[in-house]
Amino acid sequence: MWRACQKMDQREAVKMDDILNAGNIPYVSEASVSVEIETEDMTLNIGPQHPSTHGVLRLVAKVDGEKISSVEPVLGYMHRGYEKLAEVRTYPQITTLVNRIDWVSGFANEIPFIAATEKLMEIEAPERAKHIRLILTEMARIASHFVFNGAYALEIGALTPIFLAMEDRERILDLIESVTGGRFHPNFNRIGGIKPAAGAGPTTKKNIQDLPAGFYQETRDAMEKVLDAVERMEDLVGGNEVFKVRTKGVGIISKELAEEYGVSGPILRASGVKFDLRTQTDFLPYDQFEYEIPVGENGDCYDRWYVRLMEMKESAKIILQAIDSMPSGPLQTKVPKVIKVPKGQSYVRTENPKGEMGFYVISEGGLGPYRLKIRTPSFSNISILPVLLEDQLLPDLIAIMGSLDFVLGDVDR
Amino acid sequence: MIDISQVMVTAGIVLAFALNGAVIFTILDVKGASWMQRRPGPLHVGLRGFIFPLAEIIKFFQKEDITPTNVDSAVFKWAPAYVLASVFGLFVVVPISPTLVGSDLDLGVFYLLAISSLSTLGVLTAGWSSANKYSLMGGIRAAGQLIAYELPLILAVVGVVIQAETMSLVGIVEKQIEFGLPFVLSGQGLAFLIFMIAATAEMMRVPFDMPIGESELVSGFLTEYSGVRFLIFYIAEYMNMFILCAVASTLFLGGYHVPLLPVEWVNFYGPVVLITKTVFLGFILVLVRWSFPRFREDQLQNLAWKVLIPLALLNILITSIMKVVF
Amino acid sequence: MKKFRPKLPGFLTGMKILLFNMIKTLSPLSPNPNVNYPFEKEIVAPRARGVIALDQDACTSCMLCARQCPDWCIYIEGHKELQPPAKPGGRQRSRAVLDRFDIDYALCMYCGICVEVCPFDALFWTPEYEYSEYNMGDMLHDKNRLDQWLNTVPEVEGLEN
Amino acid sequence: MNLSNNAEFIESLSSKFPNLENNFDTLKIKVKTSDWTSTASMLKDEFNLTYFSWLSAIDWENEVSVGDPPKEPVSPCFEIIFCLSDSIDGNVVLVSTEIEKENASIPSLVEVFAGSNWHEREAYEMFGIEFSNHPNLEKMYLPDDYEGNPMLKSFELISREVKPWPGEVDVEGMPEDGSEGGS
Repeated sequence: MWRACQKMDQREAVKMDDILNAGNIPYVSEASVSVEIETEDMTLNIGPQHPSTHGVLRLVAKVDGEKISSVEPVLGYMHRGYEKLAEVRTYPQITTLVNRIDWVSGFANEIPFIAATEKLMEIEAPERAKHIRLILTEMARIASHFVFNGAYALEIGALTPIFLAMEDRERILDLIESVTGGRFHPNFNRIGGIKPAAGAGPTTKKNIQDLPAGFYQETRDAMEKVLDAVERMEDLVGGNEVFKVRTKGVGIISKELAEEYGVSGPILRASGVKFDLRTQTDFLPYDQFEYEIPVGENGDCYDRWYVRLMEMKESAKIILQAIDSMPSGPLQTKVPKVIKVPKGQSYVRTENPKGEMGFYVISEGGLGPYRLKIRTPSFSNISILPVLLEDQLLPDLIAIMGSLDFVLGDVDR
Repeated sequence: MIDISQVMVTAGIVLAFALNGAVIFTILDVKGASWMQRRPGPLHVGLRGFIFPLAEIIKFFQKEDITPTNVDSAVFKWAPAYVLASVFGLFVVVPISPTLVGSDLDLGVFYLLAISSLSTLGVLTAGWSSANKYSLMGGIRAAGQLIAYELPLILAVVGVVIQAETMSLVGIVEKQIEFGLPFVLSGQGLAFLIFMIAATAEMMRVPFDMPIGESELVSGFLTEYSGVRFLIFYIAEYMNMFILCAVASTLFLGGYHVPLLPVEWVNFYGPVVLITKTVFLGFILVLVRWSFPRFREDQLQNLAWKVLIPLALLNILITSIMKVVF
Repeated sequence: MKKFRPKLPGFLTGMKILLFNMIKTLSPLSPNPNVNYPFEKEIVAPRARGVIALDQDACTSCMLCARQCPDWCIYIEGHKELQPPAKPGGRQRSRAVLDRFDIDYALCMYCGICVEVCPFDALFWTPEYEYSEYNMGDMLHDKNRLDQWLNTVPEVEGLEN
Repeated sequence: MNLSNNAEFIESLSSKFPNLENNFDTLKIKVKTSDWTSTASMLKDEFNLTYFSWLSAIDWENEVSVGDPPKEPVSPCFEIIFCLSDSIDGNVVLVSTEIEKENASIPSLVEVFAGSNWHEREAYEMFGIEFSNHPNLEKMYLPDDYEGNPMLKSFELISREVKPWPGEVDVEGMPEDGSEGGS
């Protein structure tokens, strides 16, 4: 170490000498030689393997000390080519494929595709099926927001909320599993209704099963616990001054920027736009329940976190109302065994926990769709990253990216 | 002529005291964290998980000690040693009981603060020599943070020294015994708060763990370390926590003495009292660690320069006025 | 009604919550949310899609499930056999007999299309989940192994009205 | 339907665009390629459809190497669609145009909607459509050295050729309502 420094000094000394006595340069005193130290940015690879990129997103960031001058996301590490696969499959097979796009909110992905296909075939799911679909969508929303709450606090540095959030989420996933058979990929929707996993015993497969016994009471207890968990999360995470200092006024997304880039869901509502697709959907009975839409004021990280927390409370209230007013009746309308969708095109979008999820089904009357365009919320949500992260600090980059709550399956399809 | 046997005995006491302190605090940190997070923590290691630091040490010994390729190997290999040396040095001065102390220097506090700033060197060189962008940033952040929080640490202690009129730690505890109340209740409460905040920053524990910010810098300057070197950093971190809590309890909470107990027996209950006070402070730090998120780098510096140092100066002013008046 | 509690500064409420959590975890009264897996087994919902069980004599190897499977992970081979005629002197009927019925669980995505599509009630779901292997080759369950799963198929449980 | 049937929005739209189709509750406008960006900016200003939802393309082909061919023969072309919506009462409009397939190119919408940047890069990469005056038109998902455009109908799925289809094996005549299933 010491010898290395000595060697460097000699080299420095030699350079200074030939500058000084290079003949034509007049003797210049040391002080007045103001050498502008030319620094160039360090390219930091916040690479596919990084603890807080929600999966395999790579950010090539030009970093000057802590300040980031420019960020360029590199996608494609999770590209599974869903739109190409959809062209090779029949309609029932696509419903199993579709809930793997945003694996955190499994059930909510199936709804837009099923609704689009049902519109094309001009059939309507029975009332009871719609109610059960609504309950499971809201449960998926609560589970997805629990993951966000836990993981976001983890990225800011608080290590406890992730455990408490996961514990509460476990209860919700057990409920979904008791109804559909699968925790993450329920694969519960059929075109024209819902079909629980064909259970045991030879005769049962013929008559379609219904919700398991005791489901109503279990859901009511679970929703009470969700409301307590939301209150506790608000105190533990939101109340903490350091969390407020780290997230208030950080990464502000203006209304115009959000709309121009197609940002949707809680992020759009956090920027002050009171727009929730649930008021637009007619294939799920949202209009029978009253709930308010939480809206943030200035669209910073804190508001995005707070909007999602309040949405969990609203979803719990909706589920409680839906449980009380559950109609009885069949679960599936008459649908031919081999589903052939007539020629036509239809675009349906619903309020996925991450934002607006839409399916544009172009069917030519075959067994599978001719083309299926999948509009996922996270793809547009993170398209504002390069604009948003101009000269922010590195810890803020992590905070802002965390607050966008995206999942790489959604981004790369 | 220093007789070697005396030195060896003191070194033995210090080593035993330090390592046990690190073990206690590792258990406190990990088991405490798991209970707070509704989970049982390490269970199958033996004695329901309470001897897991032993398992940890054995695990790290059998792990391969990787030195990455284009790393400045001389500095890389010796960085953990600096940090450990600076932490070991602190144990010499802390009095467990009036007689049981490494060596009662009358410049005790001065020596304490000088040695504790040596670890900054170790951390910076660890970050710089690991030839990895993340650890470079971790090392620079660590340097900025440790130096920034050195000042409030020293200024907080100056208040105590003024009130106790002596720098020797045993003298400070004697003063508190003679005064009846520990310093934290008699005028140095603000200094105690500043000392604890600065000590958390010295230990690089949440909410000041920017140098090892897992979610940003993977694990800061520790990224390239594995095997025994990581073990040395790991033990040094918990020993640092133990010794700073011990120093805080000697300076502010009355060291090895509790106001009600008779003074003659101090040699017997002294160590027990000091250990309980240290473990109590340690538990507070564990509670803080698991309920706080992490500061951002500039907020961290603002807190040090714009808040803690003025408060510490104000405290010194008040103590000196009180000193003159009484 | 939110009970009135003095508004502690934010971080103190956080610490209070953690303290209460610690007491709750240590006190034997509160339910333990964790399952100590190797020693205690988690009770799985009866409808959980753990593994597919095959009822061999119900299967007529009609190949519907193999064709509808999105992952192409069901392999079936069968041959025809002549059965004794139902009534004496009647025509001999031929019946398809199953030679090979493998499900490759390394490929299977547990979507349940095969169980739903099977017209002869030969495939059932069981919530069994402990069949992981060390090498992927063993994840190909042949028809006898699928038969063994049959006795873990749960009984039909009650339904909501 | 997406409640985008509030009547006066549809009137004003159909008055402006006579060939507005509204089947299956999806409003779709067919537009000539020349006034592609003008329609976008006009919709954005007059109908305040400020929310840019998505942009994509469809490859219309007759002989198809993947999936089933279209019912009636169709003239091979690229149909490019972008979808706008507004964030007050959620009206959704699809605007589409057709361009022929050889060296397909269309003006880019980045000036009108900055959000279309990534969508156009994806369409360029998947279909090979050139978007003129697009700021940085390079591949988004696929590795740089990947040739061919995967979403074209002529692009086969190799994984399906390599592995024989397990449904190929036939034991007995299938019950007549059984179907061919996924080919």
